[in-house]
Amino acid sequence: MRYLPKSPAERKEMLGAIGAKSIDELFSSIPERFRLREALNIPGPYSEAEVIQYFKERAAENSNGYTSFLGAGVYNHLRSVVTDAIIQRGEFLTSYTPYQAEITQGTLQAIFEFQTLMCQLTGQEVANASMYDGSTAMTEAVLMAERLTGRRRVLVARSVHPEYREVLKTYAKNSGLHVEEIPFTASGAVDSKALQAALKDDVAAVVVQSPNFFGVIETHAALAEATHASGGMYVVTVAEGVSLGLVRPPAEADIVAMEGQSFGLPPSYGGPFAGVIASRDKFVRQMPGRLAGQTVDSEGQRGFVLTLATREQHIRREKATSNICTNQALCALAATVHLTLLGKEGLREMAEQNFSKAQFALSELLKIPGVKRTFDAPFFNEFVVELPRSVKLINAQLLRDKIIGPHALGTAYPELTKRALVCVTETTSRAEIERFAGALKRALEQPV
Amino acid sequence: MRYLPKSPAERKEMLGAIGAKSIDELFSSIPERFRLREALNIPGPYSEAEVIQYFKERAAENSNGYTSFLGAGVYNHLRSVVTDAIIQRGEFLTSYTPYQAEITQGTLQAIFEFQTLMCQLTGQEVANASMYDGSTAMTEAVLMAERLTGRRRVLVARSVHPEYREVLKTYAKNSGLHVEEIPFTASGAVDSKALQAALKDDVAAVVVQSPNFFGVIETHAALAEATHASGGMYVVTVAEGVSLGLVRPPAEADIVAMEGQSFGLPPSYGGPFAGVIASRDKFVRQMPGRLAGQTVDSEGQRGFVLTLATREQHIRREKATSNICTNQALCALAATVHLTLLGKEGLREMAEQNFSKAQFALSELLKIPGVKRTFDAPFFNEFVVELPRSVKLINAQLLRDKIIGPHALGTAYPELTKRALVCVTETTSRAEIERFAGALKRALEQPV
Amino acid sequence: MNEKIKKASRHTNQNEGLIFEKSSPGKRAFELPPLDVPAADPAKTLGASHRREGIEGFPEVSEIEVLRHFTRLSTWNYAIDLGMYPLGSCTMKYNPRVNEFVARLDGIATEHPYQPQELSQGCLKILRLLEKCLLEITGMDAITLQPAAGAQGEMTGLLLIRAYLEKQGNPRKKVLIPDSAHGTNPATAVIAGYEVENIKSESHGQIDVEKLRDLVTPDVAALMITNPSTLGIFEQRIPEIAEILHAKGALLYMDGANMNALAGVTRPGDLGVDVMHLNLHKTFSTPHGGGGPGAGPVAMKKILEPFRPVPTLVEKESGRLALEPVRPDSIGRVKAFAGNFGVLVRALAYILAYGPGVRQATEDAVLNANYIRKHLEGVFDLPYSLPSMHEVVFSDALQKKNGVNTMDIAKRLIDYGFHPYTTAFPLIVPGALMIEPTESESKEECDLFIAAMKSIAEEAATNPQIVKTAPHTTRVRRLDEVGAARKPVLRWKPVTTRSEAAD
Amino acid sequence: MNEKIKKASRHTNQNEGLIFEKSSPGKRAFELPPLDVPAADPAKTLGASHRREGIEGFPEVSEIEVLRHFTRLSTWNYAIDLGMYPLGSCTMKYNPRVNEFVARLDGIATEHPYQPQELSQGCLKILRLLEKCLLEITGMDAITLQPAAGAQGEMTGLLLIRAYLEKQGNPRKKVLIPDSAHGTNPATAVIAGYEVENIKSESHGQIDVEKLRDLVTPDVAALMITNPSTLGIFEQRIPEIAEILHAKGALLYMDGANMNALAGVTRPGDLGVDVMHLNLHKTFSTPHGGGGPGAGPVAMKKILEPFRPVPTLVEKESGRLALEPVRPDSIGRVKAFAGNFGVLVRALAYILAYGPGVRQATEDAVLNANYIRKHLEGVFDLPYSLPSMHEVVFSDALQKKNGVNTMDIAKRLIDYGFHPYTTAFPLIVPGALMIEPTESESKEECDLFIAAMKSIAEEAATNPQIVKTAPHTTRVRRLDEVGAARKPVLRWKPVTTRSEAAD
Ligand SMILES: Cc1ncc(COP(=O)(O)O)c(C=O)c1O
Ligand SMILES: Cc1ncc(COP(=O)(O)O)c(C=O)c1O
Repeated sequence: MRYLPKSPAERKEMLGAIGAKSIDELFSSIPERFRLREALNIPGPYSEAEVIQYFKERAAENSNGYTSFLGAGVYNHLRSVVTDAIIQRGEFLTSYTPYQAEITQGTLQAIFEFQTLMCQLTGQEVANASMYDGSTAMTEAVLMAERLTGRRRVLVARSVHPEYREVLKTYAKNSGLHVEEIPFTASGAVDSKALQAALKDDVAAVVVQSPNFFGVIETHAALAEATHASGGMYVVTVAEGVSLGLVRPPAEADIVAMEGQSFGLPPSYGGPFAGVIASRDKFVRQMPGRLAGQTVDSEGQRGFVLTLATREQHIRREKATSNICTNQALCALAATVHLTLLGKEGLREMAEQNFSKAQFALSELLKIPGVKRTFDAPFFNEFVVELPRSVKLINAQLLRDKIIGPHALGTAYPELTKRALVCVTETTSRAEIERFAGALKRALEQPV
Repeated sequence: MRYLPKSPAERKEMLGAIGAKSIDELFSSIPERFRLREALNIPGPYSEAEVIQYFKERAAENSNGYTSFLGAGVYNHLRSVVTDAIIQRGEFLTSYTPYQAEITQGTLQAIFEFQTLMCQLTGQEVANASMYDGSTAMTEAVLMAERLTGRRRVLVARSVHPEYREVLKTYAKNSGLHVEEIPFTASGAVDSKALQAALKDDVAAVVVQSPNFFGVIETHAALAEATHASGGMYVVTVAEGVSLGLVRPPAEADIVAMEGQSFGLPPSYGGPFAGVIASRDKFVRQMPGRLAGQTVDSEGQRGFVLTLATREQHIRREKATSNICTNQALCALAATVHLTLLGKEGLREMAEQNFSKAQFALSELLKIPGVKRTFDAPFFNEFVVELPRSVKLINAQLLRDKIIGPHALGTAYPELTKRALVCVTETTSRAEIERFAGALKRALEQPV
Repeated sequence: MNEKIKKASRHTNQNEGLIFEKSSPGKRAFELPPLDVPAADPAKTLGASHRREGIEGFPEVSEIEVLRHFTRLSTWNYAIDLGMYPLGSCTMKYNPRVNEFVARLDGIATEHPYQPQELSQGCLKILRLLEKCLLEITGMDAITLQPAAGAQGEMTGLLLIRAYLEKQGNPRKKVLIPDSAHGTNPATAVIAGYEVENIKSESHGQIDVEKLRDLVTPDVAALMITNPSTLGIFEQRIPEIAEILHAKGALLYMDGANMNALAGVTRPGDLGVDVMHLNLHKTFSTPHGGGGPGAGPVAMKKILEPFRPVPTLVEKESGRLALEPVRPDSIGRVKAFAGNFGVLVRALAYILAYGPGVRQATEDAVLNANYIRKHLEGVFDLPYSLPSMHEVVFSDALQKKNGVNTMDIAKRLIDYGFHPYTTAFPLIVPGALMIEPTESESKEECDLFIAAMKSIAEEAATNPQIVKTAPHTTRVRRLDEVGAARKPVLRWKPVTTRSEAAD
Repeated sequence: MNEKIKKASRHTNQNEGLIFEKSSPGKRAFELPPLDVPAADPAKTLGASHRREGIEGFPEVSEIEVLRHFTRLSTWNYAIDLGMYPLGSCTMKYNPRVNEFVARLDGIATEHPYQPQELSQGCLKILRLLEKCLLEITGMDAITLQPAAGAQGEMTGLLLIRAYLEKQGNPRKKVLIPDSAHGTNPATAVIAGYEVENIKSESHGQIDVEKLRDLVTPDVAALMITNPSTLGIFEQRIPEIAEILHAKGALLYMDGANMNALAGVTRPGDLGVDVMHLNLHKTFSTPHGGGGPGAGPVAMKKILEPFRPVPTLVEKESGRLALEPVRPDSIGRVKAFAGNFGVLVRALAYILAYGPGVRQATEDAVLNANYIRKHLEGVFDLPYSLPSMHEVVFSDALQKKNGVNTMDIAKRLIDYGFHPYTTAFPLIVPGALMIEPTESESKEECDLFIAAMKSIAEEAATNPQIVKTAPHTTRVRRLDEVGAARKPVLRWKPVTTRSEAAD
């Protein structure tokens, strides 16, 4: 087999050196009756060409050739080939978690740079080396708040990504957390009155997403103030990181949980992405996940190491801040390279293009009879429109025009049937937006 | 501009250090009236995304989706992604010619391995680091023979690739070489009688290709003997290197000129490929091109250097064996990686698959009424068939079936009108061969 | 340089500062196509209160500087592509390049999790085939591919057990975990809402079955076992262990991190395991990438199937595949979307390349481990002598006498051109040397490793100082970890680093 | 390690033997899909006489061994991706990764030169646009993209001149070449059937125009000039030189290797040049790849157009593009097929990224060269003091006094983390230090280079031995080139190397 660096002769020689008659002898500790007699029933062996052919055939069964207006937590953004060239270097791709600092300074310095970039973006003081994704980052942020406050009630805005909320509930169930949801107003933002009413001195955390699931940008000041007044922690989750190139960072937050997919990671049917938790220096010892820190070697040169490991499972076991071990390092590296490429100007320009294109798309769609804007609060690159008919039916029609229509909100939000979440990024051309508007218009003109 | 690592401030600072008021001052030695006033009229600047889009649009105007039966000097063979992963490592891709051995041992050892592989394949004693391609390698082989024999008549088999012969003529014209062509027999091989007749003691080289342009495998022994008897050098050119996995190497040759495209290099519309010259140790000092040699460093460790440079233009100038400087190093590296991946078994198996598939294709085509085999000599993965009609017209019809038909021989060989050169490799599936045969049958059934 | 060091030399290597230290206003490494719609004015449309000024300190560099920066950094790393990685429990094996290629194909990397399922059949078929392959390899009945890594797989598994027991009326209180377990096991149990009861291994490093009988009380929900154990030893009495648990209504969880010792040879499902996770970034070769991403699918017996996380992959009568978002008894989602799809793609590519031949990989892995054990036995202390499977665990007992501990030996291995083995655990072996070569190492590489270990053992006896101060050949020497933790510097800040850069 | 060396450190680096030394029968790194047609028996169908047995000594290794072998080798190289490459005359600039990406696209890398031209319009449009861009940059009338490199471009250019003169009745005998020229110039002239007459530069390193008047006799076919010259100095009187030649019916060939000093600023065509080549692997950033592939397009004035090599690219009235294989007066083919297409693709990608902005690249290149010159003037001897364009040439005259020559300084640069500059020529500068930074180097990198050169100059004065024995930090030290040439070992052979491997 091409991956195995042994010839039959070498296997024999090694068995001989061990003093075993056959390879089976090495498996003698497995009770005879449990050892497989027949070969496993799985396809293969495939040559490299056959492996490629299999996946090209699968790829052809997907959405190639369609224009998509989906966002809802996974965004299409420009990616540079440079990012991919870097993360495919074997020295990064095939290196282990950098526990042995002397031969992993490359990974360690890159993590340190990632942590810095995340702090700069979120306006926080400290960020970790990555979490699985935005949903688990948000969940771990809540658990962190629980540890810090010793409280168990959690108020989550209903405008937080539905799947993020589901994950939080899965984790909460058994850690004795009580999760309650805060409604949104007619403008699409968190209902601060409802929040006020729900806030008591037993609230560990208030969780808000911005831009929220509807694309609406939340106003943190008041919400944070109210939360802090009740002694709770204000947790902000960001699913569309590019917004931070244009929108004020959640500086009021005690903890920020961000999804890094927008920073150079392909949609890849939902993963792998890179979550991150950013917070205040004073909370760092309750932070989950790995942290790279700057230090010096025995000769005084600057170097980096994984640090504050006493928070982690491999040291603290059942007393660890989290059970996370393997995280999303290579995705975090991709984000680091991508953001470094974009830089100050590039990120701002990308964010502004998203903003302008979304504004343009909205105005185009509002020209269509029967299409209404649902929320009037400011938004970034996503917005909700109301259609005169079932979004699912309309999307089915759009497919004929090779258009993947906006995300239907009815399933996650029964009160928002006939509402669709439209996403437009810098990758969506004006022509595509106009084609979409035209197709939608035609679809609506058709008799039901 | 994204490729330029300078900020406006840094440019100012550097100008200041130089003591120049403006950048124009640095160009003052260019007479004023010759300095361009307007910007160049060329498209751009393009962002990375626009560059990619431009080439994707061009790619879409090419032959994507067609099945091809073309060979004729450029062959479709399986390539491993490993090869591409290696040659895209910056340390190989962006390194210069290894004149500074201490920091280019990687390239040097790889060249040494390439030279070894080429010797093993061709049955020769020494091979160089690469020539531009097969056509110039063959031409330089003839010039080498001229230097070694001091003679000026060259006999080239007409069954040598037509473009190779054209290149030879271009070079010959001004080096006072007289090139004559030796016809081929009804079996498609070199006409040894004609060769005998043409051979005199003024012949520098006899040039034979095997497998020849018609795919026919030449029998070297007699040809070489006759050549040597007249004191000439027997030069063999190989355009389809994979054949050497199955066919006896031209051990009788004094010089072998090979095209390496079949060893992991994509067709790429005709280049870049990698030519190579292999020969006898005793002739090495008349060899063109670079050579890597093994040596030791001042501490006795094994290392590699470019050697015998006194043959080359940068030392010998007008007395050099050739003017070649930059060659095709990265292509030679790709061939080295590719052949190392294939290995002894892989190369043989690939060659055998080519052979079997070509045999199968021939038998399928011969089932079609009106299709005749032109030459009866043994062949490797290409063969010539005679069609009842103009090959061009038939190929035009095949295009409708998304098939790129065989190469029409009529242009290069007026005596071979209605003859087509069919190529089949391991990448051609049985289904494609059968589809081709079916389409050809239909095409021939149509009334003219 | 030491004559004994055959595998590595020292070579010139580029220095490189932090990217922030190369920043200069106006440089850029990325350009966008021109905006093709009217530019909206954020100040107006967004509102000044929401608008952000440029991000202070964000890098401004050119493309070549970025490429060089990260290329230089990469040359400071050790990696599988460079040599053997004998990290016990981590299964650092060859990561085939074709897996990277297929994961990046248009139509694979480009797919959106919310696109219509009729346009996602390719993705869903990939998930389905991977499920089938993993079920065949583990001998289980059902599986979820959602967990992002082993630790999340453990949590998913324990939540399945909890849901199952709850359904029976009582989730129970405790999870039993052997003292040899990996740190994630106890950490996970707590997140799943269980108390951890650590159980001592018996003298051979195996589960003490007799003791276990008493420990499995009515409030024990499950036993988390690693098989082969982190000592690299197969738990011989695992079927009996399963029976004991089942008799008391408790379940058996198996940490599948060591499946590389079993794949194709025996199946946890047949051994009585109720639920287990797999680390695709170990056994199934997805690249470790400096710490992830990975994937931790959880395979289970029928009884646990109703509780699988949503969405679940189902085959419609039409033959169409679909992800079903709601199931009554599901434990819910453990992660957004359908798992680390790109990682799952790589794992399937790996499995298809081997087919039933995965058994050969397992055999070679065990062969390498035993070959190394054979040559190092005696040179290093072997605290547990039962047959080794895919890894072998020595201790530094012999070298301790000269004041040389496992970490010193590990660091010295770096000078010999190797990545160290695992030193952090198993905790039941003080000063552990946990060595897992995997099947990816040639005899040549194993022999070089053995020679290096013997040479270091000799140094430990004759010249301990050189071992205790290792590594000597790296661009940085041992780093001050205590200082790093005492006064954490976890991000670059403009002022401080400028001055640093100066001095 | 020397405090002054800021740019590099030493780090552990993997050793690696020859791939042939890892071979063992039965290992393989590549598998083919199963044969789907009946297997033909070569012995029968091919004939035993043609059949070959397995290739003796051919490698038998696995995929991971191949990947590691070449990855390890690669880490022994210096490269643009790692740092500055101040090789004069070589224009080692940044090679954008996107160019590699587009050259590998399906529909680009996959195209066959003989496929129908109606299925090749994409390729032909690429060639056409590149032709147009290069003509605009050079100010010429016609161009051929066929030559594979600069040297072949030179030959093509001289053959064009020869054909043109022949058409006029007399090809003439001689080509004039300044003593500062690159070695390919004279070597090429000979291949084109001309005698070389070397002409001495005047005291400032420029063409001696007065002398030239006498030298241009009726049997002079052309003057090959490099502009800027290999001294990095612009030939100010080039228009006059052209006139002199034209007056005598001779033509002016320009070696365009140094176009990086002129692109966007001035155009050879406007200066009176009749024909020139470009090195796309220099000025237009296609990667040097350890010695190619490159491309050497030749641009020419109208009078030479009829003689262009075939095939020539033409625009059909239909707007369709076509390659025409025959033209009556063509010099013929210089290479099979349509040039190094993949290289041409990369060059066009590079040009499109800059657009008219190529001028900025030229300005930065000249800025860097002058910045370095300014700081090193006085530290090193500057034999020719006319203004520098894209490169500056010093001599080792000052260091020679202490027995340190340019090669020693070059080797010492390696210890300082830099690739050496060019030492081999121009021959008119004994002990030349030919330094071309290109536009790709940041001020930071230039400053480090300047500091290194100053520090070495100081060492040459205070501690010459350390310079003369450099490099000290590389995995191998200076290699025995004399021995290599005296007893050439140009390939691995089973016996010899086995024993070597042993000792
Ligand atoms: C035995 C064992 N269990 C669990 C884990 C945790 O898996 P992951 O790192 O994928 O979360 C590991 C990984 O180090 C392990 O070795
Ligand atoms: C001035 C000059 N002319 C000609 C050449 C030859 O070009 P190539 O190496 O592409 O054949 C070079 C390249 O080194 C050069 O520097």
